[in-house]
Amino acid sequence: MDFNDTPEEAAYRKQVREWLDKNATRKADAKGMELPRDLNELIAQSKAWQAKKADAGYACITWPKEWGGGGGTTIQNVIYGQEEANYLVPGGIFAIGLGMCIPTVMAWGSEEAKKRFVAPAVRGDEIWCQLFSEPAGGSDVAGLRTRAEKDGDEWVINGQKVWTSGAHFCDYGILLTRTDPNVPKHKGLTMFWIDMKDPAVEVRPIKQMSGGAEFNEVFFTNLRVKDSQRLGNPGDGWKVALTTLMNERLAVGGSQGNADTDDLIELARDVTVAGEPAIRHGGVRERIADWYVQAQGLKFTKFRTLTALSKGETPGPESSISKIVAAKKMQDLGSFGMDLQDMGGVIRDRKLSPADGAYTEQWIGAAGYRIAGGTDEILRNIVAERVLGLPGDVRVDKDLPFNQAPKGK
Amino acid sequence: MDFNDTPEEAAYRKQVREWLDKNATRKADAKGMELPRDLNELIAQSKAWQAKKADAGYACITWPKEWGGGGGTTIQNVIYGQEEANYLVPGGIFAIGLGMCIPTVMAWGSEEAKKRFVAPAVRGDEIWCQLFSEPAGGSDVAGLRTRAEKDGDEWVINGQKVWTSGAHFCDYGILLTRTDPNVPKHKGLTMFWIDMKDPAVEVRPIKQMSGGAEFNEVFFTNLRVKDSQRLGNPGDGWKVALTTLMNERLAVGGSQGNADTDDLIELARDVTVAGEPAIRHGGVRERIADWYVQAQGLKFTKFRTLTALSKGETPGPESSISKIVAAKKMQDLGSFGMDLQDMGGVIRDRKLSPADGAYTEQWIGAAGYRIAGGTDEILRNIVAERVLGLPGDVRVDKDLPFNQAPKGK
Amino acid sequence: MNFDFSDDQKMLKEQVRKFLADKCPMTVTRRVLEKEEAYAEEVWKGLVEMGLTGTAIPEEFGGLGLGALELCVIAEELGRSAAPVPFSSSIYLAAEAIKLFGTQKQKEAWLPKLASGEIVGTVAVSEGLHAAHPRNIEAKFAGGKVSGVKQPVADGAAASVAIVAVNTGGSGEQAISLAIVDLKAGGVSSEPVRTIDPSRQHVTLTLKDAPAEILGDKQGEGWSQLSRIMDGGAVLFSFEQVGGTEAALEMARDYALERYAFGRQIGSYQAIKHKLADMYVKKELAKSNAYYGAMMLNDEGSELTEAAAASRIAGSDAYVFAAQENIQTHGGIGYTWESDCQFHYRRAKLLALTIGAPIQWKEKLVSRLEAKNAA
Amino acid sequence: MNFDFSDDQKMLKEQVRKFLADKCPMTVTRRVLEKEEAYAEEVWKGLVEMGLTGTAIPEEFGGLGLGALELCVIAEELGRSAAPVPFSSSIYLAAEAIKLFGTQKQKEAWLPKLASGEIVGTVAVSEGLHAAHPRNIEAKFAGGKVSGVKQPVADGAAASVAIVAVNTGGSGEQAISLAIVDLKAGGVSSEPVRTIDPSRQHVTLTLKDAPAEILGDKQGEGWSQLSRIMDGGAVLFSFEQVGGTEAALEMARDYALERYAFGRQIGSYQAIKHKLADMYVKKELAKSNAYYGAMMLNDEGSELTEAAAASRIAGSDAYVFAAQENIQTHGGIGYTWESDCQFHYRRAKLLALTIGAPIQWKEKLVSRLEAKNAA
Repeated sequence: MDFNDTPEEAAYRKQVREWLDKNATRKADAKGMELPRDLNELIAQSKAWQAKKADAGYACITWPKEWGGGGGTTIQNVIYGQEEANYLVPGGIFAIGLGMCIPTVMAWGSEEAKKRFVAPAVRGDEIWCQLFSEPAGGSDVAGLRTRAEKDGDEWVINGQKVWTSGAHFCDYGILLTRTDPNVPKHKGLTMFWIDMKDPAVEVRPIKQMSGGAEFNEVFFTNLRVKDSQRLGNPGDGWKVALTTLMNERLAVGGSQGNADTDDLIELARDVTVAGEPAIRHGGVRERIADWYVQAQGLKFTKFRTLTALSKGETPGPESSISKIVAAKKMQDLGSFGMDLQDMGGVIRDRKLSPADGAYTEQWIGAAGYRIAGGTDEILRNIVAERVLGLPGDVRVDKDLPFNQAPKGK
Repeated sequence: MDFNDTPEEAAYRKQVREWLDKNATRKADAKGMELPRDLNELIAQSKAWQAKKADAGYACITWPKEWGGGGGTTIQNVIYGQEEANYLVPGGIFAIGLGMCIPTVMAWGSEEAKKRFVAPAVRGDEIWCQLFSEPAGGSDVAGLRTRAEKDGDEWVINGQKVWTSGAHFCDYGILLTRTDPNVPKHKGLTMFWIDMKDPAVEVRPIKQMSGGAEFNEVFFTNLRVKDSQRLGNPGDGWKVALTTLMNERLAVGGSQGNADTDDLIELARDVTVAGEPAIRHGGVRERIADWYVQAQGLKFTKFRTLTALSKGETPGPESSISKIVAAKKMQDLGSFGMDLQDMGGVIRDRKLSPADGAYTEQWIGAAGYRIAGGTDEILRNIVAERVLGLPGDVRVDKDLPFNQAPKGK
Repeated sequence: MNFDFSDDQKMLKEQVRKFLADKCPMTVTRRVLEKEEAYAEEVWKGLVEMGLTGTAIPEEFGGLGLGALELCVIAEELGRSAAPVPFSSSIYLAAEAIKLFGTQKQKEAWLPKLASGEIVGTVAVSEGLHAAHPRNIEAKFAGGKVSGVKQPVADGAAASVAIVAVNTGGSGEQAISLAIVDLKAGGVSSEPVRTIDPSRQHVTLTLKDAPAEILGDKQGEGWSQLSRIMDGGAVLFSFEQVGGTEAALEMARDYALERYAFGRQIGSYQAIKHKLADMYVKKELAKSNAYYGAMMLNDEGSELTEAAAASRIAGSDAYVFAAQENIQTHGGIGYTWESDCQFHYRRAKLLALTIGAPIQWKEKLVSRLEAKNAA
Repeated sequence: MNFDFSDDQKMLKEQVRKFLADKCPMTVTRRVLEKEEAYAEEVWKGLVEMGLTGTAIPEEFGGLGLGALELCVIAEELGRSAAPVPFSSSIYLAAEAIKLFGTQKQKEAWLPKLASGEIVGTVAVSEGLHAAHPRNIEAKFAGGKVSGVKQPVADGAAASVAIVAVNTGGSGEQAISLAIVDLKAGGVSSEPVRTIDPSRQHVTLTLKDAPAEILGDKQGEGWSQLSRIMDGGAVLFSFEQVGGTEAALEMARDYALERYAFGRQIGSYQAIKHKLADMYVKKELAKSNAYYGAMMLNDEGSELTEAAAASRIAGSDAYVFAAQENIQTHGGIGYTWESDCQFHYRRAKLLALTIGAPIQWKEKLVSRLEAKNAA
C-alpha cells in the first residue's frame, strides 16, 4: 500500500506538470491574482485556456484523438485533474457540455451532428447546457411536461425547464421533451439538440436563497427544430437521457464547504464556551474529531476509487456515498461554527466574520447543496437500490399513460 | 398555570392516599422489602391486592359499578395511579386483560359472556392475554395466518401466535384468526375468546436476548371452540381487533430505563475522560443537557395530557411521541453510560457496575423496547398519518385476496 | 393539574394570530428583508394599538399589568409569522430589564414610553464573536458615561434606549453592571451590520462618552441581572421558536401533500413522512418545555433557570431543524429567493443565536443540575 | 496510487474467510457463549495450523515475518465471523508489544510460543471502570514482583503471559511501566467476570507478588509504549469492526429482502432502505479510514496515531450502529435468544470498549490535530 504513482503514471504526471508550469501560474505563486469576476471576461479566458489544452491533448483526455480528445486513459485524466487543481486556471463552464451533452450527441447523434459539434465543444468554441429538469419534475425527472409536436419535418416545442446551469451563456443544449402523453411516462419522451440563441428560447436567471444566480429557467414558445436535430428515435428519449445521466461524473461530492476542521480548531482557540477557550470544551473536540474522521473517510474512499482506476478496474459504488456525507457535514459544520461565535454568529459579513465568512456562507449554501444533483433522500435510495440491491419504491405510475397519472397541481 | 389539583381532585387524592396508607407499604418505608421473585407467589399476591382494590372501588376506576368497576372519572384513575406508584404493590399482570381484552369482550361479547367474565377479571380472579401477533405478522398484524374453520357449531383452530405476554399463567385469551383467505386480508378475520388451559393450546416461553422470558409462543393444534365464543361477526375480526388496539393504553412510553441524567451526573463525577473528571467534559455535559431536556419534555407533555383529562377533554395526539423519544434515549443513554466506564463498561454484573448495572441492562433492554408495541418506524408512520394527515404507505395488498398477496417465506 | 393557558390567554392569542395573519403575511417579511427596512412600521403600529407592548408592564407605568403568560402567547404568534418588528428587543428584554431592576425613577422615565410603543428599547451585550461572559465585556462605564462598541445589536437603529452591559471595574462577575443609555442623548453612533436575517435589523453601536446611568441602585450586579433577564428572554424566545416551528412544519406538510413525484404525493414516501414526524416530535418537546418555562417565569419559580435553559435548548433545536428540513422537503424550489422557506431558515438560526447559542445554555443548565445533584 | 491490499494479501483473506465460514459459523459463537467456554478450541487450533498466529512475528522468532497488512486482512475476517478466539489479545496486543518493545531475551522467551499458538498472551490495563490513564493505574511493581487487580482482562484465563500496566513510582506518565507476567509462575489468580459478550471470556486478574519483569530495558516508558500498542490495536480492531459491520449489514439486507409486511418486502420501505444505506455509508467511511490506518501501521508512519484514532472512531461508530439497526430491521425476532443478531450487538459494543471508548480516542485524536494545527 502506498500513494505512489506507477512509473508510467509518474512520467505522465511529470509531463503534465511541465506543460502546466509553462502555460499557467501555480496558485502558490498567484498571490493577489484571481480569475475575472466579469462573466464575459471569464468566458473569454475559459475558452482560450480550453483551446490551449485541446492543442496539447489535455482536453477530454480519454476521448479519441480523431474527436479532438487526448486518446489517454482514465487515470491520466485523474492525474491531469489533480495537477491542474494546483494552478490558477478557469474551469467549470464546459463541464456539463463535455461531461454530459457531447457524450450524448456522440452516442445518439447523426454523423453530421457529430462532425459539426464535437470538435468545437472540445476546443471550447461552443458551450452546451442540459435541459432536463422541470418545475413539476424535481427528483422525478421523467415526469416532465415540455411538449414537442410534430409538424411536417419539424417539431414545435412549448414548455419550461428549470435549474439549467449556464443557460445564459450557452450556445447549444440538449433538450428532453414529451412527444406522446398517451403512454406511460418513460415511454413518451424524445431528445433534441437545440440552438440556445433561437429567439423562441427565453432564459431567466433564478435567484437563490444565498443571493447567487448560477441557474436559470428556460422557456420555449413555439420553438421550431428540425427532425434532424433529434437524438435517438421518437419515444426513446429516456434511454437517451440515461446515457447523459450515466456520464454525470462522480466528480460531484467534492465540495464540503470552505471551512473544515482546521479552521474550526483555530476558531475554537479564539472563542469561548462558558468563559473558557472553546477548544478545551469536550463537545467541541468531539465534533472536530467526528468531522475530521468523516473528511478522512471521504478522502480515502476517493483514493480507493483512484486505485481501482489506476489498475484499469471500474471503481465500485463507494463513491456514491460522498455527497450524502459531504453535504450534511457542510451544513452542520457551518452551523456549528456560527454557534461558536454566539450572538456574533448572526453576522454575515466577510470582513467581520472568521474564516472570511465561510461558516455562514456554507450554512446557507448547504441548504441548496443537499438538494442539487440528487437530494439526500434520493441518494440514499440509490445506495439502497443500486449498491445493496433493495427493491425500488412502489411505482404507482409505472403503467399509467402520462396524461392519466396523478400529478397534483 | 399550576400543578395543583382542583378541590375535587384533591379530595379524591386524599381519600386514595389514606386508603393506601392503611392497606400497603410506602416504597420509602419499604427498605429491603421486595415483591416475590417466584412467579406463583407473585401471582397470588397480585390477585389478593387486586381483590382488595376491587372491593374499595379502585379496580377499573372508570368502569361502571355494575361491572365491578369504580364508577369514577379518567382523572381519578390517573390520580390513583400516581399515588399507587409510591407504594410497594404488585401490578402489571392484569394490565392486558383489563386494558384490552375485557373491553373487547364488553363491546362485542354476548350478554352471557359479559356476565361470566367481566367481574372475575376486575377482581383479578381470572387473568387474560391477547393473541394477535404472529411470526409472519410483525408490524403487519392483519397479515396473520392462524386458521379457524367452521365445523358444525364449532370452529377448529390451527396455527401459531407469538409475543404473547403472560400466556403461561393466563386463564383466558382473545384470539384473532383467519376464517376466509379468499378475501383481502382485513376482511377475512374473526375473533374468539378461548380457554388457555385447553390441552390443544401449547405455550412455550421465548427467551430474549437479555436473558429474560416474559413472552411466549402459543401453538394451537385442532383447538375446538364453540361458535358462541365468537366476538363479533365472522369476517369482522379486524373491526373487533381495533377496539382492542384502541384500548391499548397510552400508558406505554413511561419506561425510559432505570438510569437517567441524575445517575449520569454521578457517574461522570466518578470516572475520567483523558484523565480529567468526565463531568468537566463538555461533550458529557451536552449529553446530560440534551437528555434532561428530553425527559422534561416528555414529563410535561404528559402533564399537558393530564390537564386535558382533568378538564374532561380528550387528550390530543401529543402522547404518541413518547415512545419514539423514550426508547432511543434509553438505548443511547445506556450505551453512553457504558462508554464512560471505558473498558470496564463491558462488565455485566450488578455488583460491579455503577447504578446497579442499569446502564448495561437498559442498553440491552432498549434493543427490544424500540420494537415492542410498535417499532420506531411504525410509530413515526403513525405520527405522520394520524397527527399530520400524510397519506398511508402504498398498499399493494389492499385489494388482493389474502392467499394471493405476496408474503415471502 | 392545570398545565395550560387560560381561556382569556387563548383568546388573546387568537386575536394576535388573526391580526398577524391579516397584516403580517410573509410578503411583509419579504418586503422588510428586501428593502432593508428597520422594521415593518404598520405591523408595529398595529401591535401597539392593540396594547400589546404594554402587556406585562404594571398599570402604574401605563401598561396593562398582565403577566408573563400573556407575553408567551403573543410571542408564539410573533414567531409563527416571523414578524419583522422590534417587539422582542423592546419588550422581552429592555422593558423587562427596567421593570425587574430599575429604580422607581428609571421605571417612571422609560416604562410608560415603552408600554405605549412611543419608543423602542433594546439590550446590547455582545461585542463581536465572543460569547457573553464577564471576561468578554470591555465596554467601560465611568463618571456617568459609557464608551465601547457593541455588535451586533438587534433593533439598535430603531431604539431610543438601550440596556448596555458594561465593565465598572472589579473582578469576575462583580465587574459587570448594566447601564441605561439614552440613545438620543449624544455620544452614540450606529451603523447597520449585515446579518443572516435582514428582516430583523442589527447594528454596530459605537458609544463614545455616551451619558448613561446604572440600572437600579448598585454597580456590580449586572451579571446576575443579565442572567435573570436572559432567562426570561429564553422562555419568551422559546415561544417564538415553537410558533416558528409550527409554521415551518405546516409549510412542509402542505407542500408534501400537494407535490407529486413518481405519480404520488411526496408526503406518501417514508423519507418525508418520518422527517415530518421528527419535526413534530421536536416541536412537542419544545412546546412542553416552553410551557414549564412560562409557568416558572410567571411564578418567578425556583427552577426558572433550568426551565429557561431547557426551553431555549429544545426550542432552538426544534425550529432550526424544522426550518432546515422544510427546505429539504420542498427540494430545489425551497432554495430559491422566491420561496418563503428562506425566512424560517434565517429566523430560526437568528433566534438560536441571538441571546446566546445552545451550547452556552447547556453549560448553564448542567451547572445548575450539578448543584442540585450535589445537594 | 496503490491504496489497496496486494493480491497475496487478498488471497490470504480469502483463505481465512473460507476457513471461518466453514469452521466458525454463528453456531460456534453461540456454543461458546451459551456454554461459557473460554474460547472455541477447534477454531483456534485451525487458525494456528494455518500459521496465522505467526503472521507478523519475525522468522527468527518462529513467525512468518509478514507485516501489519496481513494481520489486517485476518482481522477483518475474524470480525466478520465474530470469532470466539483469543487472537486479538494474543497477537494484536501481547505479541506486538513484545515484538516492539521487548529485549532480545524477552522476544526469544515468548514470541516463538505465541507464534506457534502454543500459548496465549494478553494485555491487562484496566482496573475497573476508570479509563486507562497514568492516574488510574494502581497495580504496583517493585523488586521483580507485581501486585494489583486488573479488571476486566480479555482471555485472562486462557493466557499464559500478560503484559501488565504497572506503577513503578514517579509522576505522571513516567510512573507507568509495562511488566511481563508469567501467569503460570504463581501469585496469580483469575476469576471469570460476566460481560456483555460471553463469547469472549474476560476475567478479573488478581496479582499478589507475582514474579514479573519490565518489558524492554527501562522503567517509566510504559505509557508511551502502551500508547503505541493501542494504536496498533486500534487499527487491527477497526478491521474486525469493518468485517463485523459488513456481516451485520448483510444479515439486515437479507432479512429485508426475505421478510414481507403489507404485501411487500420490508426492504422496499424507505425507512428500511435509508437505514441500510446509512449502515453502508458508515461502513465505507470506516473501511477507508481503516485502510489508511493499515498503511500507517505497516509503514510505522508519522500519522499513525491520528490514523489509528480515526480508524477506531469510524469503526466503532459503524459496527455499533449496524449491529443495533440490524436488530431493529429484524423486529421482534431479532431480539430473541434464538436470533444471531445478538452476537453482533454484543461484539460491536465489546470491540468499541475493549481498548478504550471512542470518547477517549477522540481526545487523543484532537490533541494531535491541535499540535499539528499549531505547528
